[in-house]
Amino acid sequence: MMLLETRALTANYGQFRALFGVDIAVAAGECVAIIGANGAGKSTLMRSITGVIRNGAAMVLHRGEPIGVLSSAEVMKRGIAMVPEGRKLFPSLSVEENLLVGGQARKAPGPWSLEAVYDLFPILRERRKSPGTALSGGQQQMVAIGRALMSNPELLLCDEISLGLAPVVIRDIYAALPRIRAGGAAIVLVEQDIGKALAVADRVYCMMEGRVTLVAKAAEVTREEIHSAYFGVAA
Amino acid sequence: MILRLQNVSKSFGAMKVADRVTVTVPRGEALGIIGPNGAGKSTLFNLITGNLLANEGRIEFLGRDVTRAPAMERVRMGIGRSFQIPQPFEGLTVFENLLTAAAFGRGGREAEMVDDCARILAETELLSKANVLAGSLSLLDRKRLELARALATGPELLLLDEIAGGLTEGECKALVSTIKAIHARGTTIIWIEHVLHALTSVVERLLVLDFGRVIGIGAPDEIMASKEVREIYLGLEV
Amino acid sequence: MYRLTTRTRAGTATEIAVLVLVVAGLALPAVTSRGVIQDLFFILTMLTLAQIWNLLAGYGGLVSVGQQAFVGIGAYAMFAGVILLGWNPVVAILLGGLAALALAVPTAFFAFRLQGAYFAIGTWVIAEVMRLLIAQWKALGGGTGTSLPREATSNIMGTDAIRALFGVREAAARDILAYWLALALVVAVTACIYCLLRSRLGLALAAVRDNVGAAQSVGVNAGRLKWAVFLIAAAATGLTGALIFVQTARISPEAAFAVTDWTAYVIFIVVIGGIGTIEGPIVGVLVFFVLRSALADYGSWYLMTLGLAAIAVMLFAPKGLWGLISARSGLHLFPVRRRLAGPNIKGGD
Amino acid sequence: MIWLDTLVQGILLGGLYALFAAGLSLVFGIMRLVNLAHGDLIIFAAYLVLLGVTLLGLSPWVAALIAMPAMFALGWLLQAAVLNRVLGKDILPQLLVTFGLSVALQNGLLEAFSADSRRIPAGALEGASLDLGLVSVGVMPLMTFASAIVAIVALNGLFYHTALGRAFRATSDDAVTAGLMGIEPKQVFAIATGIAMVVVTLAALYLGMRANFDPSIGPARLIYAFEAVIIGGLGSLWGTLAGGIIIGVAQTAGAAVNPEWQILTGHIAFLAVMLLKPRGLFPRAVD
Amino acid sequence: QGAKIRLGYVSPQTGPLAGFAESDAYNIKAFLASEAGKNFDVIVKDSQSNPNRAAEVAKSLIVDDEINLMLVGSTPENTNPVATTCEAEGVPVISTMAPWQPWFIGQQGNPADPSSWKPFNFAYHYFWGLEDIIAVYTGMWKQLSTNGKVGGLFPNDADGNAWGDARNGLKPGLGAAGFSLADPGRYQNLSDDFTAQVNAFKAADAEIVTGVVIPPDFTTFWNQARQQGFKPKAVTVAKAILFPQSVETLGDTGHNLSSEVWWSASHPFKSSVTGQSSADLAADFTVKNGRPWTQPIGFVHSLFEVAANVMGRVSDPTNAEAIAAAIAATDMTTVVGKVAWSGAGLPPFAAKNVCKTPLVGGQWRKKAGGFDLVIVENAGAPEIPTAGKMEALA
Ligand SMILES: Nc1ncnc2c1ncn2[C@@H]1O[C@H](COP(=O)(O)OP(=O)(O)OP(=O)(O)O)[C@@H](O)[C@H]1O
Ligand SMILES: Nc1ncnc2c1ncn2[C@@H]1O[C@H](COP(=O)(O)OP(=O)(O)OP(=O)(O)O)[C@@H](O)[C@H]1O
Ligand SMILES: [Mg+2]
Ligand SMILES: [Mg+2]
Repeated sequence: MMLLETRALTANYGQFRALFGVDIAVAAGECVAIIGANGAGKSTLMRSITGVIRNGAAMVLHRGEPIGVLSSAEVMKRGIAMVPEGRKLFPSLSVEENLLVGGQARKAPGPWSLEAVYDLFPILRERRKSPGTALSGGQQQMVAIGRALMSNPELLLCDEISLGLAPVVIRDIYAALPRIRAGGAAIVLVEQDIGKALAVADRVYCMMEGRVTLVAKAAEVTREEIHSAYFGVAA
Repeated sequence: MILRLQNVSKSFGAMKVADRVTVTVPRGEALGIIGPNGAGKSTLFNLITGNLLANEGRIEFLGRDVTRAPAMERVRMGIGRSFQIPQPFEGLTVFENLLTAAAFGRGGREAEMVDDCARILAETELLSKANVLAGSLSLLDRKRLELARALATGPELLLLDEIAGGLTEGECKALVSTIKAIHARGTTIIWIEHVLHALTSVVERLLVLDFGRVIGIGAPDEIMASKEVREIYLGLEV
Repeated sequence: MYRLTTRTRAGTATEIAVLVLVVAGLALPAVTSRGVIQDLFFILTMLTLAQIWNLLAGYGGLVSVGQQAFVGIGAYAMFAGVILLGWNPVVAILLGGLAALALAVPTAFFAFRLQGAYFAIGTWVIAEVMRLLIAQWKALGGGTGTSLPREATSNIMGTDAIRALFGVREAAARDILAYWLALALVVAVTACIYCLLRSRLGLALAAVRDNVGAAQSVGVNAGRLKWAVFLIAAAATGLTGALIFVQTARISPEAAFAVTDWTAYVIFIVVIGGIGTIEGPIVGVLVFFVLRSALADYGSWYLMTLGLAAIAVMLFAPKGLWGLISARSGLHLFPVRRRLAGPNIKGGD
Repeated sequence: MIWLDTLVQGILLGGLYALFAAGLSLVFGIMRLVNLAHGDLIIFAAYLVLLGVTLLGLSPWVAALIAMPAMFALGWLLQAAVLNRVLGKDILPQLLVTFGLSVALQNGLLEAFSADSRRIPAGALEGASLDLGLVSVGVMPLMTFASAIVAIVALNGLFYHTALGRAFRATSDDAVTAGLMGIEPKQVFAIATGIAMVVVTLAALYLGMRANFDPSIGPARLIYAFEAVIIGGLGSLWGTLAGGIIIGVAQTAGAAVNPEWQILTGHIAFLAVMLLKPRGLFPRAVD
Repeated sequence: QGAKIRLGYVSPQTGPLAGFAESDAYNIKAFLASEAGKNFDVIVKDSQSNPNRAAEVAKSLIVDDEINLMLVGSTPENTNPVATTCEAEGVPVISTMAPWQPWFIGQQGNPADPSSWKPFNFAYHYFWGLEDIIAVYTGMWKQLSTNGKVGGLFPNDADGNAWGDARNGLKPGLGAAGFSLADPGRYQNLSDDFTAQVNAFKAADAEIVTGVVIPPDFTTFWNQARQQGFKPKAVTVAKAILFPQSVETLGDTGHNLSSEVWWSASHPFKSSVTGQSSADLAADFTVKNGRPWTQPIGFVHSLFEVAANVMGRVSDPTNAEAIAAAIAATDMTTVVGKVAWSGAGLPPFAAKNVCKTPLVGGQWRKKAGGFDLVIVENAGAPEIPTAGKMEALA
């Protein structure tokens, strides 16, 4: 049984439809990349899974159980944590409080704790008292990841964690991913940086205009395939 | 010279998103802008249109200093723009969206604008949807509407932000020929686009932006040949 | 080859119906009792206030809780015109509009610095300040309030003609005059708003309401638009306030600056009826009037029901009653949509 | 001498306003809810305390202690059943619903308790005073002020040093992202309103002991409470206290010049602060 | 005879003034059940203590219910809008329970300009005036030994402006009687702080406090005065301590507060309609309603007495002018005393429309389970017996 599945998932913003029947599947412990151009619907897919946008019950399945109508909080308590696009730290909370808030609703056993997160991103330990928004973009991204880890999720959804960051910082953040996988969590990585994504993912989905246009093993996919799935035109 | 930026800088907090950008655009040119996500391309547009005000530097349009001028004034002077994330007036119809842009962007009476709006709608293939609420359009039509509305303001300088992203090959071709036609009429165009082949088939120069800095400007072939640009831009090993 | 139309069959029918209603309304005093005329005066003036507030909040996005400032200042200016300057009350009504306009300028200057809830509370405080200041104006009775002198009320312009025309007593003639003025005002205000919505400014208002940033990027001056709407609304509210108090003939700061009467009930009418439509306030005022007449003799139960009705409508029909009706039927009595008519266009004609 | 007295009495009055405003500040700060029924809820709580005193023969303090959980439950229910459905960027639904609630409450109380002026008896405390040499201050106003501080310290403690407080602040910053952290914003809001109602009960106790109340006087105090909250800055409880004191001192100072100016100067102080700092004295980072 | 005579009655049945209306139902029922009342219909409308609403319902009574005579009482907030409406409509109105100055002057276009004041054709009022208040209050204070310095609490409302008026209010009269008035200025009702007044009274060395204060404000003032160490010898105020319930909210500190008394259970007058004495009326009310008697009971009752008397003297109840003339010609004794618009004791401008009823002074005395209103001053109306002497506050 898959850890997470979407079946013919559709999503609307008002009258505007952003997803047209998306099917993806993630197995336990797996790392899946989702790529696609701006506006392809990647973030919408993440929001639909986590209940920010509600759907038909059976459109999202967690271990075979329908969770499409659950609230974000209920989805999260089932062990699906998200690092939202744009990091979305709580500005009135300090770094440490941002981390704590991530772990306060779901208390599951697992490798992640405040200390473990600080070990993963040592810079955060130094800045623990500063307000979350006073950090650099990369540090903020670390807090956002750490915050999601605090609940010891089975599945971690990461939406564009390299967006707007310097290459060195991106490298640091990507370096943390194997350690997170080693902790047992499956990862869904939404990325526009195709190279980075393919380097860490087992499988890749490419989206365009609200549809999945390519599913492939990361190791086997060719540049041409990606290019045509990504832009809708041949390279 | 239609547009001149001199050492234009903009920061959000500690993050510099435009870093002493200097560029001059001659009248009638088509200039392409590329750069990775978050490089500051859209921000540059916002600075040119007045949606954001620069922290430093000077912006001249048609020889006038517009660094501090509000957005609506710049529209009337002839700077039209599209938004990367389409921002139609959802409660208005497609036609009304254009009419608003025409009436206020050029400052004319509605009745005089009707034929012009209809022509633009035909050109952007929205004519059949003229009376449909903009809020119910598909992504493709929203992007068309962005272009159409920008055109309706009667721009001398047209700023296009990723209007080809996510189009099919056929749609993309049609779009390119539309933009070529607009360019051929003498409108100066600055176009941000990730779909390179579409971009390069129109523009005469390419500008590459990374971390708010101009890291290259020149003929498309030269720019695309640069290894640095290819790496930064696609992130793919070439 | 292409044409712009706003005309619809429902719209034309409405225009004819309104014309007929207005003519009938003008002739009404000949056939009906004073009670009906007074009820209609109440309905018409509340409708005027509601249409104005709807322009302000529904189209202009300015949720003001301080409109009583303009009702009050208009009414007091009218009283000042009559008592201190010896003007005829009907003429002094115009003074009410002017005074409200004058007050609107500093109010807007202050309140436009504030957003959302702050704007609402800020306007409310300004109205309170006006109430307290007016309560210091001893020549108009201070906190006690004052009445229109009888010489003034007894020879209001035109009442003699009305007395002769309908063969009624002076007080009834005054009511008829006030009613006609209210009818004229509501028609004028609604027509102005309708025309405004069908003009360039209507497009600009809709654009700003949908997306300020994009509106500015096509050349709409959002700031000036807000000013225009606020000033127009203030002046019209001042006129209405002055007219209401010509009919009441008595004023006090509490009555003239009552937040409940001139703003809360008006919001109730607009929102119950359906905000952002011209039809909404009309529906709303009818509901309000029916509730009031049916329940007014039950004292506190009336107001309790009113309060609960407001909650219920907001929870179950957030777009108001007209919202429900037009969603079901697609009906628009006052169409403002511009349609492009011509070859290859759907829904043009 | 007189000026010192005016200042001291103004500060004490500010304590009362801050106490009125603390609950509002919580609700306004956390969920941007403009609660026009706040004043009437205070009056409602005052009647509840009065019932405890007259029917059960309790001391006012005990009666208030018993009323607090009842008010918490009421606030929780109100938020869960009604107010949660009108939260959002558009403030109109909130205005209308809370105005409806205010009217309904006022008239419900009128039916139940008539228009008579009532008072929570506080015995000798009412006139008791403390001679501080230069000025003589009432024990009751002092207690009111102290309670305002205690309430604010307690709320601040809750806010900044507990998991619940963290959840409040996170939800207030960004309800959607808080949901992703496993926090149900609607539940958090219901609890917040419940807590606000506990503070309201405290305010009601002092309101009822210091002066008469009847069902109609709620709205008159509401505007001061809003002013205090806005002057202080959204979500800052100490700011609310500062706001209350500014209004209180402005009022007593205005009255010392001429009683006609008392309430007016309070409002003018508010307008002046808004003109200089449109987001209040201590605005927080976001919005 | 055919149709009954229709009386309109506007009263504040809800809202802050509702105390005045608590005996409405009782009195109207008794009136309609009496011999004199059987020719009448009484149509009651609630003003919700709101002057706007009062004017509105008055209009509706006139227009929709086509009443023949309007009755109204209970403070200028209620009487003035109704009387103004009636005057403008040409409908006769009998009004009471507001001192005549705020009633008469308050309805003039420009209260500040006496030369512009005009009498009314249809509006008639009976109650007492500020000159009576001055006589009664100074009479009470003279029973104590004080320094003659008085502090005044006058809000910016109809009553407060009339009482505090430098020319027509309390000040000149108190001066003539040997008292000096310190008046810090008009305050707004429902103020939360009276420090300024307390300081002003202390500075003026006042030993007496007077004024016309609404109950919540009086409580606030009285508490703050004691907290801030201000201890006057006499507090004689109107409105705030009108009702026993208001005094009870003050607890022990209500003891020996004093006020004017316009009607009491010990007034030696009888109802012309039911024949009850004042004592009977008060007792009957208490029995039927389980509440203590209050001053408005007598006056609400008397309104219907006067109405019955007036309408008994007109042949055509639809002739407004005739009714107005009949009101002007009234000369009768009611449960609140003699009512006759003879102009006695009034300045010329008010002589036509105002009639004065007797006024005495009383002090609240704490007794087991409540307070008693004891009459301590009757110089202006010796027919009303006193039951004690004025006592200084502890
Ligand atoms: N709140 C919203 N309201 C209306 N439309 C939205 C909203 N959020 C996203 N959209 C639209 O939905 C489509 C899909 O957006 P989404 O954010 O999922 O794309 P994405 O693939 O994550 O893009 P990006 O790379 O820019 O993050 C886009 O056309 C976008 O404009
Ligand atoms: N109003 C704002 N406040 C704070 N940061 C902003 C704001 N607007 C943009 N940014 C940040 O500035 C940086 C540049 O953004 P910009 O939108 O200009 O990038 P871009 O080059 O257009 O990227 P893309 O290709 O994704 O559209 C990003 O990191 C973005 O998050
Ligand atoms: Mg995204
Ligand atoms: Mg961009």
